[in-house]
Amino acid sequence: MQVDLEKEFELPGSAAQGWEFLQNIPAVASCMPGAEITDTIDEHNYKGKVKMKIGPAAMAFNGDIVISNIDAQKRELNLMGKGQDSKGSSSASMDLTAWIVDADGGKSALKGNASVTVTGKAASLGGRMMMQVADQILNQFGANFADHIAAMGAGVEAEEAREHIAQQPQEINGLRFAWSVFIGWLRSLFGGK
Amino acid sequence: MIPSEFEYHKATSIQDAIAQLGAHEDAKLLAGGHSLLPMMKLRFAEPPHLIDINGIEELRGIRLEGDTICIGAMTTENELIHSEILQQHCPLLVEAARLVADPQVRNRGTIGGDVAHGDPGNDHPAVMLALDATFVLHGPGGERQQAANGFFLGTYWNDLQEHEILVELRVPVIKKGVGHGYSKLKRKTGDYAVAGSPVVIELDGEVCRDIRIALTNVAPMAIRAEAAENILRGKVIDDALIEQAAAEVLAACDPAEDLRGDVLYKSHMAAEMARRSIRAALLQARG
Amino acid sequence: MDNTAEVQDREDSLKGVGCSRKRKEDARFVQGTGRYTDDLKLPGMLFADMVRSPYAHARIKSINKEKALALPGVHAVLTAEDLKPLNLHWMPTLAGDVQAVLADEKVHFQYQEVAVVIADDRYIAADAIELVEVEYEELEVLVDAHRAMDDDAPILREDLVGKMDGAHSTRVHNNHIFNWQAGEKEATDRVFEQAEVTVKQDMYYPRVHPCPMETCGCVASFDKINEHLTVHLTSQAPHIVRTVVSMLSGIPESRIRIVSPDIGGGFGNKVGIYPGYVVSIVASIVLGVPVKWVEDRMENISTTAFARDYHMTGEIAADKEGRIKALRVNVLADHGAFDACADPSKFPAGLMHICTGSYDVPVAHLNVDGVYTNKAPGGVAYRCSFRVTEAVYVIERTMDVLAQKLGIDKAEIRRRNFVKVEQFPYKTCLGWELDSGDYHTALEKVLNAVDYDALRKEQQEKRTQGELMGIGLCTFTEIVGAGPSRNCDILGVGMFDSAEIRVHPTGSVMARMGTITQGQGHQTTYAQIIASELGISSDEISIEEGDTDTAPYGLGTYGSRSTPVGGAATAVAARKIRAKAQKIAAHLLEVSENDLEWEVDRFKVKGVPGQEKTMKEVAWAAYNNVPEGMEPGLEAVDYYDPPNFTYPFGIYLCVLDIDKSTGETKVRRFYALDDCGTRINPMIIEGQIHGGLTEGFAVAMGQEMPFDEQGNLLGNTLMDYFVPTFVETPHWETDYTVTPSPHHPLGAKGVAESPHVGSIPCFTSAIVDAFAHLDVTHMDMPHSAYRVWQKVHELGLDKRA
Amino acid sequence: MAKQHVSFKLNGKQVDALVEPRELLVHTIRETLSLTGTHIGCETSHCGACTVDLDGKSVKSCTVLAVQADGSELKTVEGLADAGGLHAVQKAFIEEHGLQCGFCTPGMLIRAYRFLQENPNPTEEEIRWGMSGNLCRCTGYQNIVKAVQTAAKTLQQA
Repeated sequence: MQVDLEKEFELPGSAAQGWEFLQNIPAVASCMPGAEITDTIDEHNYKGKVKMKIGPAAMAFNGDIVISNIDAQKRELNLMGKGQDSKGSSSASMDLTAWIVDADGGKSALKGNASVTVTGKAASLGGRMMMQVADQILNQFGANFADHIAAMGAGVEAEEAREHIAQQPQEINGLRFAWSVFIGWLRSLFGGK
Repeated sequence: MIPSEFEYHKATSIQDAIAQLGAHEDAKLLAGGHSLLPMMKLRFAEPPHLIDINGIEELRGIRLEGDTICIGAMTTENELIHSEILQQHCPLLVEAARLVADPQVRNRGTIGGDVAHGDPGNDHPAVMLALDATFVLHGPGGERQQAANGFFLGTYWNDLQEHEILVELRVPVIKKGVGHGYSKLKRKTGDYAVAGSPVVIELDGEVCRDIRIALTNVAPMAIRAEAAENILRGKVIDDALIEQAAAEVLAACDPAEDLRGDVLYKSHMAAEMARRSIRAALLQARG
Repeated sequence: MDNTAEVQDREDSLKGVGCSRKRKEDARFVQGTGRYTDDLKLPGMLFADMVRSPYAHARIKSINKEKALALPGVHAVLTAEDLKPLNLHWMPTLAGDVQAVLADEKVHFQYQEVAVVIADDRYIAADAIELVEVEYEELEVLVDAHRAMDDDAPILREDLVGKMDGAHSTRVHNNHIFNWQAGEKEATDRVFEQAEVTVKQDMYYPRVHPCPMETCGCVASFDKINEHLTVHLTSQAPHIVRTVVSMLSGIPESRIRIVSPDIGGGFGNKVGIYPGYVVSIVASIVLGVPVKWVEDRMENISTTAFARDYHMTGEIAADKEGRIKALRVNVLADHGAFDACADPSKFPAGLMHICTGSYDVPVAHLNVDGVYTNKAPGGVAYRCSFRVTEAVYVIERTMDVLAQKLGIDKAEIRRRNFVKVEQFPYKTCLGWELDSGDYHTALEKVLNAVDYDALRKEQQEKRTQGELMGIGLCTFTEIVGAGPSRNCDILGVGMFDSAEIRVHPTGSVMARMGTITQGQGHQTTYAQIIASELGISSDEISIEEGDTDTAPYGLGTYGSRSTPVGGAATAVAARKIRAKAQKIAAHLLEVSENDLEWEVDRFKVKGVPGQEKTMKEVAWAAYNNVPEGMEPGLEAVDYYDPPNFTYPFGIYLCVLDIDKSTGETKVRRFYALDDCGTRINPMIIEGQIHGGLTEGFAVAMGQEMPFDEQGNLLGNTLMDYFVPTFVETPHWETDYTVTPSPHHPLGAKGVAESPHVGSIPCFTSAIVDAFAHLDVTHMDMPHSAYRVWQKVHELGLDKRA
Repeated sequence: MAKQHVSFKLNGKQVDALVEPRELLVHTIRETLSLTGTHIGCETSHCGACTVDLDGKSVKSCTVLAVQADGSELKTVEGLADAGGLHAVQKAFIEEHGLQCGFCTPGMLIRAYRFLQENPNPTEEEIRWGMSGNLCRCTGYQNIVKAVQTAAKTLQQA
């Protein structure tokens, strides 16, 4: 089962800041809720794990991440992540192309095309939810990513962002997620797009 | 299909349940179990602790308080169906409960579990939106009330805070001049809805004073079709307006494609269910 | 003297052939004392559970069992590596291919068995399978049968690379299994070139699953001291299982006992031999204790014996009056990862060449190519006799298309093409000999019963109002009772069947058959046959089946073969007994046996009233007073090799209404007329027809096994896989005619599968008929609301003013 | 995991069992208490083969934990017949040929038994709705509907 998602997140910093952060793979990975890099093999190859909790459901994936392409010119990066659920009954992979573009007012945006593939029990049974859940996860990823960019700056916003980062959960979690979306909503009210 | 190991705890009171949720990491409440246990048997859910709230009497029962019907979260679907209070004052809920799953499951499945579980296919979240219900939530910090509108945030994701329990659902009595409709399309008995739509209409003479159109299983969570409601609110509803509203319902849908249908089909079915429910609600409101 | 009434009373008291006798088996089933495989609990019994692949196509890089073995209560974890020294990591299939018992270096379909865990109980086993660590390398997946023989298609069966000599034909591609043809290609093509009218229709018969209420399972128990293996398993063919197990294990057949206990429905799902059986047997032999394996529902739907998955093209050449001049059928058969079809050995696509149907077709050609894909193996007849459902589907659909093209009513075009009653026995151009039939009479009976003309008129009116009403018609001929050993065998064993009858001194009877009931009521109906033949009340006749230690060798129950073959064996064995009884009676009455005549339950001396011996009296005498030179006792065995198949037929008509706004279908009427020849137990026949129609309804209206591009099977629980409930299931109307089979000892033909075979094309016919005025000629199954609505939407019928 | 003691009344008899918290009621009934009339068909609460009567209500015992049945009153198919012989629903299923392979039958019977107490005089449509939690692959339901109607008549006359 495969779903393709297109996403765009506003970043509260310059494109240069965004690109700088995007190349820090372990840091970027940590924006993915519940994900972490457990082993850096070289600058293109990593091992990592993802723990997902969606409502009552919980899954843990161990896998490999390969950075297949970094294009500084385009500020674009291609990442392939592949993992198998620790019980061996499901597997998931993500082929992600992410790039940073300039936006008005010295700000920037993170854009991404992700193709998520799931096999095994999760695909047979979870298909009904998959698109929505993947979407929710990526939204949280975007919010976390933006926090990191904001945290590079100074002032109250940066302080807040650093606080969010510190609070970021180790897995996907509805409650925390609600918080991050709430913050996103506040930003959209006061951020003055 | 065997669940993973867990510790089982019986809660004796709401306070006890909250305390136990706090005491055991990653604990889950066991209500009727017909959403949670299948997930546990498939090992998608592996809570290390289950807190059984079936023995808590204060979570059961349906009572009338003025113009409000108070429904204990552990009230089963069949209890909803057979409640005289509901039959008389809120038949929409009876109608909806009748279309949930099958007779055996309705003996175990609870309204609170259905609302709190977070599956967009569950029926009661949309019903609660249409009824403009209020949820009574108890947590470590005490009691709070939350409107149904705003409670449902995404797939398996709602406004229930950590260690909080949904205790009671409060719905207003359906009065004269208020009509309701409930339409649901499903592939077969026991399946989730392809699309469902509960509708409540309040008439002032022939004019629609207020209307709530809610939708099941056509978005990450139960939603209100507000743009459709806005078309009808304040107007004398006729066929042409219903068609305009149905078009807005269609536009409001964001369903996931699965074996029940693709985005197009599900959206069209949501529109059709809304259309049918609006007509039924109108008929009833007009008396 | 009212002699007739007295004779009639005696006849009635036998509860023999033709009687709606209540079922003998029900007493235990209604009290919860049926004995199904999972009910069996043996001392020291362990439980087996499978580690399965999440991938449809992948190389296994490593398997680590240590964590699983460390779990308390786990006794063993077996992989292909462990089975290799025993040469049991692969097993032969019924179709001449081999199948991996446990994935050997590669997995070929999602949920394939990769390792088996043997543990104290099913709870520990379920925990342990998650602890077996398997590392996979994903490979390109092939799920589209049409792509299987492309140059760049991934090669699935590396074990067969270069072996282009297949079990049934030369293989032309590494993913090719066989090419099989019947009929005359050139002659058929010539007719098509010159025909006044030709029609051609592509159709896909989706992969479906028989999904009996009880899943597959077994309890294997090896007695090390006596080197004796007992396996209780849910098999529709226990004797064949014994033969295969013996061939695989080297244990002599005489020291293997296979017992099919009560079976919770089969429908074809329980014909095959599955890895679960093999590993349970191996584990029991290795560990010396009984081992149970029982599938869960997801495993059942995902891995054990699917059905259909045929991509078919039907073509008819005809004249302008709609008379068929030639038939051409092309099939692409998706057999999954291993060719494990349960068909008679010589027929890789079953009895598909019955596809000329009920019609007088001068010439025809059938071409079938079988291919491998990354899907589960199996290919069983889901309540039909070896691909007959597919054959009936393709001819009935194509007939409808022809009728539509010529503007001839679909009942009329069938009338014009039916084999006429005087043409029987009728030799079809593809080689079968239809034994008997009267299609015209049956058709008229149905059309009159439903008032066909009025229905067509109503449909016309509905159409002018923009409503969608469909009338479906299916006039099918089946081929059942496999089969004559000259053309039917399984693994070289001829497809005869058997009965062994013993009449005890007091005149009660014990009989055993080589078939095995799965709900068909054999305990009841076989007794009725014996009752009528021997004049002993069926209540005094006990029937036993399914235990290979006691029952005579038989090929089992599937393909509606119990009555045509097992029932014939029973009748013939009973007749052998009656022949001996007649000699004894003559001896007792001191007359020549030719002076005796048979009346219900006794031999009478012709023309001498009062001079008679009842069968009971003869039975007693058989044990103490037989003619000189005759051995005592009264029993007989018959192995019946049928001279021909039997050809039940039916006329089905369906009326339905479609809700344009949702695509939902309401079946308003379904009228099923069946002719299965002599009717042994009308109550049971009707029950079988209800069940078959309901399964046909399920297939036509909702069942499918969809795979995504990664080879994930979507929908393998009863949430998604459509098994209709009380609410969705229509009300059935049944009717019958009786055209006995001329070659069957009782004239009976078999019935249980007709309603499935006949109803499926009937539903499609009705659905398409609802859109026929809009030039729609075919719609693929399943006709779920979703799919029907898509057609409504495509045609713009849901547009609102 | 430590086992827990549960005690309930099964077909009128008080029984005790030691169960893991995760043990499903259907397994306790079938394996520990050796009443194998209650069957397992789908394990996801769709087929109803595992239906038992729990405190006067039909439930699917594949989706109830044994610990949840502690202190309850249970009836299975084995408890339907009494000293007077078969229950009316059992007789009616035989009479109307309401079963074939027999696998769904215990669940059907125990559901029909309860349904006829909930609705002693049902219409065909009510029967179809009231029995819709039980699947059968053999009968096409038509004769089961008849059997329930027949049983209803018998029970009304009694």
